[in-house]
Amino acid sequence: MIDFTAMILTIGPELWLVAIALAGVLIGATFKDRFNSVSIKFGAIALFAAAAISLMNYEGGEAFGGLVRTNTFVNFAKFVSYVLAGFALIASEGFLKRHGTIRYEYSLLILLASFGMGIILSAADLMTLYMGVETLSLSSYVLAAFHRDSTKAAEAGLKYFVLGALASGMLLYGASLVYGFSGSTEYALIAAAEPSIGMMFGMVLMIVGLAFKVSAAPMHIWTPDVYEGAPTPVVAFFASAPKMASMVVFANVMFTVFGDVIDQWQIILCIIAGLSMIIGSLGALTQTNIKRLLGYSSIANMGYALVAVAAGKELGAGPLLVFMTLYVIASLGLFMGVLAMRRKGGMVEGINELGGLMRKRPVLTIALSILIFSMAGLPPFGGFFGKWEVLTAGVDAGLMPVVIILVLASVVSLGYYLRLIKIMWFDEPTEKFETIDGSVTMTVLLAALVAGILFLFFINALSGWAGSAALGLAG
Amino acid sequence: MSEIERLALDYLPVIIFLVIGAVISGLFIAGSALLAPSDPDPEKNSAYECGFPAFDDARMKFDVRFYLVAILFIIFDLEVAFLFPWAVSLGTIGLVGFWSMVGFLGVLTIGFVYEWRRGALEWE
Amino acid sequence: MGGFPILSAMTFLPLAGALIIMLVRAATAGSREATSSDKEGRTALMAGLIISGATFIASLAAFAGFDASQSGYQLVEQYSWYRNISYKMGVDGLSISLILLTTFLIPICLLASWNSIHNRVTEYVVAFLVLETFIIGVFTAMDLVLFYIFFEAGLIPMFLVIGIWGGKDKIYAAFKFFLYTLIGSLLMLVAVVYMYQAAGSTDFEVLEKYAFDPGVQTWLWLAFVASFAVKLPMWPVHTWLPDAHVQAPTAGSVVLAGVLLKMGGYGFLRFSLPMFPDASQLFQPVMFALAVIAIVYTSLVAWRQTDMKKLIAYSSVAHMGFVTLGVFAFNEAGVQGAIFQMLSHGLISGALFLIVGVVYDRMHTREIAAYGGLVHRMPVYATFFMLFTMANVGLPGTSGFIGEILTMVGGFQASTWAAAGAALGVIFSAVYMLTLYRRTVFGQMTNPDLNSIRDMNLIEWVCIAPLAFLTILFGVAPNLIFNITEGSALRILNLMAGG
Amino acid sequence: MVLGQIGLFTLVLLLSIAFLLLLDRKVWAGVMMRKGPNVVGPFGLMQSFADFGKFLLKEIVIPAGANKTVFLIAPILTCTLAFAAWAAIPVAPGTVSGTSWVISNLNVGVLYLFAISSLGVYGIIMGGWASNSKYPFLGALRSAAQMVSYEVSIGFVIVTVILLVGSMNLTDIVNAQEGGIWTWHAFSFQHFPLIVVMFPMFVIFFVSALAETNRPPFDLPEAESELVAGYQVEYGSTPYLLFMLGEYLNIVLMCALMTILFLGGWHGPFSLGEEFVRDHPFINAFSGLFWFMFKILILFILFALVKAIVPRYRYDQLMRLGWKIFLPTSLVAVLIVSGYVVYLGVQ
Amino acid sequence: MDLGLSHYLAVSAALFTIGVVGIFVNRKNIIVILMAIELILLSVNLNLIAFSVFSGTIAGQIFAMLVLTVAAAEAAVGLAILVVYFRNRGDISVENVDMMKG
Repeated sequence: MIDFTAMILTIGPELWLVAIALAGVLIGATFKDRFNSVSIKFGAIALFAAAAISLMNYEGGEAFGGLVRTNTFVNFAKFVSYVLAGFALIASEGFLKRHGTIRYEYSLLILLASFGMGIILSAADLMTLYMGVETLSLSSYVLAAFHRDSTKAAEAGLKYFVLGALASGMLLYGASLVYGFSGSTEYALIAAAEPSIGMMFGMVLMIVGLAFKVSAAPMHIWTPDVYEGAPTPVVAFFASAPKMASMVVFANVMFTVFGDVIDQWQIILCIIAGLSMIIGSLGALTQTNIKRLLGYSSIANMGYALVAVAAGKELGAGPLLVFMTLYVIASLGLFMGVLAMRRKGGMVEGINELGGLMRKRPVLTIALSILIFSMAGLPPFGGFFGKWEVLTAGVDAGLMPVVIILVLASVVSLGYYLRLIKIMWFDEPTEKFETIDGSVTMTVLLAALVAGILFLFFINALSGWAGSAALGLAG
Repeated sequence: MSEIERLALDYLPVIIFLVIGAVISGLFIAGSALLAPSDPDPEKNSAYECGFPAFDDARMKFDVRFYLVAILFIIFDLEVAFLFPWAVSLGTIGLVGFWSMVGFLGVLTIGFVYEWRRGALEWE
Repeated sequence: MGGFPILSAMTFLPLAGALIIMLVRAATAGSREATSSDKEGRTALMAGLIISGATFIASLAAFAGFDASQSGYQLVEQYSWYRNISYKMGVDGLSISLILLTTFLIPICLLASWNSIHNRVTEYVVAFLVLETFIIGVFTAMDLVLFYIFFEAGLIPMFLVIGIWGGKDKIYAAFKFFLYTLIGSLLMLVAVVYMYQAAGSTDFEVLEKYAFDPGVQTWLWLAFVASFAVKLPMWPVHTWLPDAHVQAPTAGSVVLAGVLLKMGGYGFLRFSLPMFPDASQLFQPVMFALAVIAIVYTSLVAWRQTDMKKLIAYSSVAHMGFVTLGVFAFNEAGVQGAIFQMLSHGLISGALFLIVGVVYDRMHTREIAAYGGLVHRMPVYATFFMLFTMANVGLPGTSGFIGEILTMVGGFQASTWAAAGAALGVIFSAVYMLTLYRRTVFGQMTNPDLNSIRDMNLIEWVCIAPLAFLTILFGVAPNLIFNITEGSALRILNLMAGG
Repeated sequence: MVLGQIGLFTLVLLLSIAFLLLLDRKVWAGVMMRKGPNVVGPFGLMQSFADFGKFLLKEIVIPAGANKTVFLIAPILTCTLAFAAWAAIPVAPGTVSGTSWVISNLNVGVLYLFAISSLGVYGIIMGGWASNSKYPFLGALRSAAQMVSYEVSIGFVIVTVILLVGSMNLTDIVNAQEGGIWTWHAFSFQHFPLIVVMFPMFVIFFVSALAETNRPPFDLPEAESELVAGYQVEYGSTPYLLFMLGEYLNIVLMCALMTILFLGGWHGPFSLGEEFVRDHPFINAFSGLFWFMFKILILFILFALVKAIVPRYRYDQLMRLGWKIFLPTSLVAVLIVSGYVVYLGVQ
Repeated sequence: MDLGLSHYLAVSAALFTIGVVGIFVNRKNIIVILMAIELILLSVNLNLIAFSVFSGTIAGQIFAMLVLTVAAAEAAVGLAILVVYFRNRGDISVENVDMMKG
């Protein structure tokens, strides 16, 4: 007989999320526009609750006859992703209200995307993985085009969709080959199967598909466009929670399914990582749109994270969690900063519009600066330790060439991070800034506090959690 | 003869039937083309528009509701595609299968209710 | 161990002060319209002075607890922090003397800004206090990662100081400063990671005893030197320094020349020699060559300068060449001389920048050609200027003499040619410094604007007099310093010899 | 052998259509108290053949600007698919017990029919689009929307039957209804309370079949007053004939499907008894064929009567009926029947 | 002729390639891209079912069903976005999708 309690606990957060999302659909269908504003809080509370639930069965378990299996590694990522998704949701209310696009569908889509994240994280079978990926992607496509009347948003959604569909097609084709040559879709059984050429071929295709989801080169081309075109709160969401989830899933697949053939994929991942770092950091240098710039920066950062993945399960799993946690928090905070760039007549996204922010909003500016420096990996802020962990893993695994690229890319990346700092601190303000939503400021401050300062002192705790979470992979 | 080939053989008559159908249809048209006079002129060939010359391109924009119906159809038709194998094997999969599908249809129903309330099913 | 964590207290006192200033400002933000921004700035500067003064006192207290007769690290504090990396602080003679220099200079810097900084004063004070914490942290850290964090973090406030309160091309200069130093230190980061992996710890004391494979040492040495050479700065990676100095506000230049450059020398002594002795030996000729080039070449360049600050900046590069020379002589005279030279240069060049600042505040130009005959209007100023010019040239009786002569003695023992080249540099330095002095202080007052120029006021007096006093004091009684630093200098040489 | 069977089957099918067409017109005329076609042959029996000859001799007019290939392929496709669907229809019991007379006894027969009928939309869309004329285009769109809307309900209805039988093979479905009129799925007396569900399902299927084949009262696509002849406006000669042929083939197919799914297929209203069937397989087979054709005929006449009697729906009413009434109803029916099946262990 | 697994795989690979090439080479209409995507999914389904039949495991067929469903959802979302795009831009030719560059 199946142990239903254990099963329900294992996929508890996802069950909860999907139940809440469906309830939201019904509530929305009943109350229509009266639900719009409430739905944001409704969704955020649900996400925080999901985060809490994911801690309830932190050790993990198995459900649906092996289709779903969780461990501490993925639960850690789940927790972080849900919390970030919650913050991304809360902070978007003001923006949506001003643009007159506050609809309850927005928070429901975020909930469903988060549900997709949970599913890919919990997946222990290619089918579950695929379904999760699609749940996440489909919600994301719609979110990207959520501003229906904006040409840019529509184009962003379209590009995201076309390339995303191509990527999931590749992922799927790879999965079908892996299934065919190993005879099973279950992670554990694939891992146990005899490796063959066909399987390796499938693996490469899967890597390509997953690389898209984390926006690593050469599947990165969508990132700048989508980041620029999609509504800012949506991008803040994209750049945080799903990044975390996708990257951890990438690692999970590589470690769990193809853990034994690491020498086959290590070099591939190194190349992807190197390319991402180079393209990301060079691409960002010439950008004038801040969202685009952050898009490139995220490509580069995914390159760093992939170094940890390439280092393998024993060396890379813990550092990956540390790096990603710090990165996504900072990333969320920075996009909130973009939300703060508001002048008369709506949003502005040119980098120069940040000019003189220091004069007008010193506290916010300091918080943003901390985040930028943290993301640049500059001590004494928390982000430094993320990079430190990745570097340690890379050096340990003997991936010196890619480590060197990492360092060089960091140098180049400072060029644009510093440009942001320069504009905020040194330049003269051009126009008055309007008031900024409390929730946005709060998120920025919180992110800066957590990623920048708090983890400076408690990095050992974070690293310890991540390390012990990574141990869950072995089982 | 392998399993798959026997399976394929089941469909051979279907193919033949298709071909025969196509041939007959083709013959009809060919017959007409051969037997009937062919004397086109611009007036005869112009598209029908209540006697007026055509105002603009016929392939104009059309109502988005047609698109909505098409999308709804895709979704529901697939649900049906899911239901077919489930219906056949319900005796084997028993209660678990039944309640799984109830859950599935429940989700589907919620979506349906949403569409209904949002007015996707209204035509006028 | 045990007892009051005086080092941590001293290190983080300025940071805490900075936070308090920020909080107070945030709290009074509402009533800001009422009080004039000038008044607010004075209050902030006053608070900054008090805090940095307190830090100076704290460093004196730490010094009081320091036993100069012991060679190892003292006042050690250690808490586990992150994996094998611990929060470990301690001082030896080398670092305590540099700390004293820092805590001594910072209040002077703030005081010197009293009349020259008018906008965003609160931020200015905060930046300096934060900077002070990071500088002290660099010298007190006994863990490589902790050191690295302080080392890099110092860039950020300095970057802001140059970028916000600097001169015309401040942004260019700030970027150049930041990127040059950062590229170097990122290479160091890789080396740090590697050492962490190899030795399993980043504790100085562990690393000093860990024998790295000679082949590996070469790479690690290069990575470290990449960072310190930029910081010091050595020829040919010195080009950021003139730009940074010219554009930085007076106080920024003082800190930059007085303290930040010393981090490079400190790094050589703390890491390159004890941890990579084989590689240091291997690269000795190269370092000598670079040092001599720095001394001779930059002296010549300094001669051709028309901007006072730039001239002093190039002279700094030349003087830091002596430090390199002394450090890589690998003997007691050389190392002691290098340490002494660092301290003395901290005082002298700091004072010189202040001297330039005095006239700059009045005339708003640093062109040498714009001055002349200052002695007529500013006799006191001329006297101080004379003193520091002499000290910079290395006249006996000033601290500059001791530092230069000792490093050259050390260098002579290691390589005659190098010492000979350095001696040439001493002559050149006399040439450019005296030229500067002659053209600005003596001669005719050609510029009519100078007619109304006033002599040094009280604040400038208070800033410069202590520096003058110390310059002469150490020049007359160098043992005051040697007694402190001898133990650590010998220890470093001992470690290098494989003890 | 197979070829011969197919040939014979096709021939019979075509001939039947010829007469059913006439029947359709006769019924319509009868309701209107007219005589209908009565000139060609006795009682007008040869009317359809005369029409065929007429079509054959008409010029194929291809409108200017039309996409010629697509324009001609559309009717061929419609007609071919309508033919092909018949390949899976079992018409009579086989001489060996448990078999049947069918061209291809597919184990997923229902699915096959479902797929083929879905494809039918393509012919209409292609025809409407290729004509490069507004009326056909709009007619095609309407027609497509209407067909797909009702296809969903048809799907759910079919699922209820599959649930009761546990097979998608049409022969199995027919054989599951052996034993007299009360075992037919439309009445389902063996599953006593289910008649409440199954008979409405039969009705829904019937109505949906009307909509699916664009028959009145759902002939909106060709609502004469609005859209002239819908997607066929620009068609004449044999291409038009093919559309027509396809349409009638589909109508008869729907009748056959209803017979198989709900009315016991070839089984008569009273069981012949097991012994009789075993001893006289041929008599059984031919009586089966008779019953099958008889039921189709009845249903066809029903189709024709509806055309004559019921007024045309408005388009919004049509969509409303499909999506808001039939779909939820059939969905609920699926749940009820499946619950019944699971809890009473019917399969 | 023996119909082996490799034949199916070859067809599937060809379909997949056509799909991918179709996305990149197509310069005219976005709808064509959507069709190319469907082609890719179809090739996957062919693969899955062929593997399923030849290896005697049922997973591939279930997977194919899931892919079918998702393909439909994907098409729905994709078309919806395309409609939104068309409403904003008034045409759907590929070369005009270039508002954002760099």
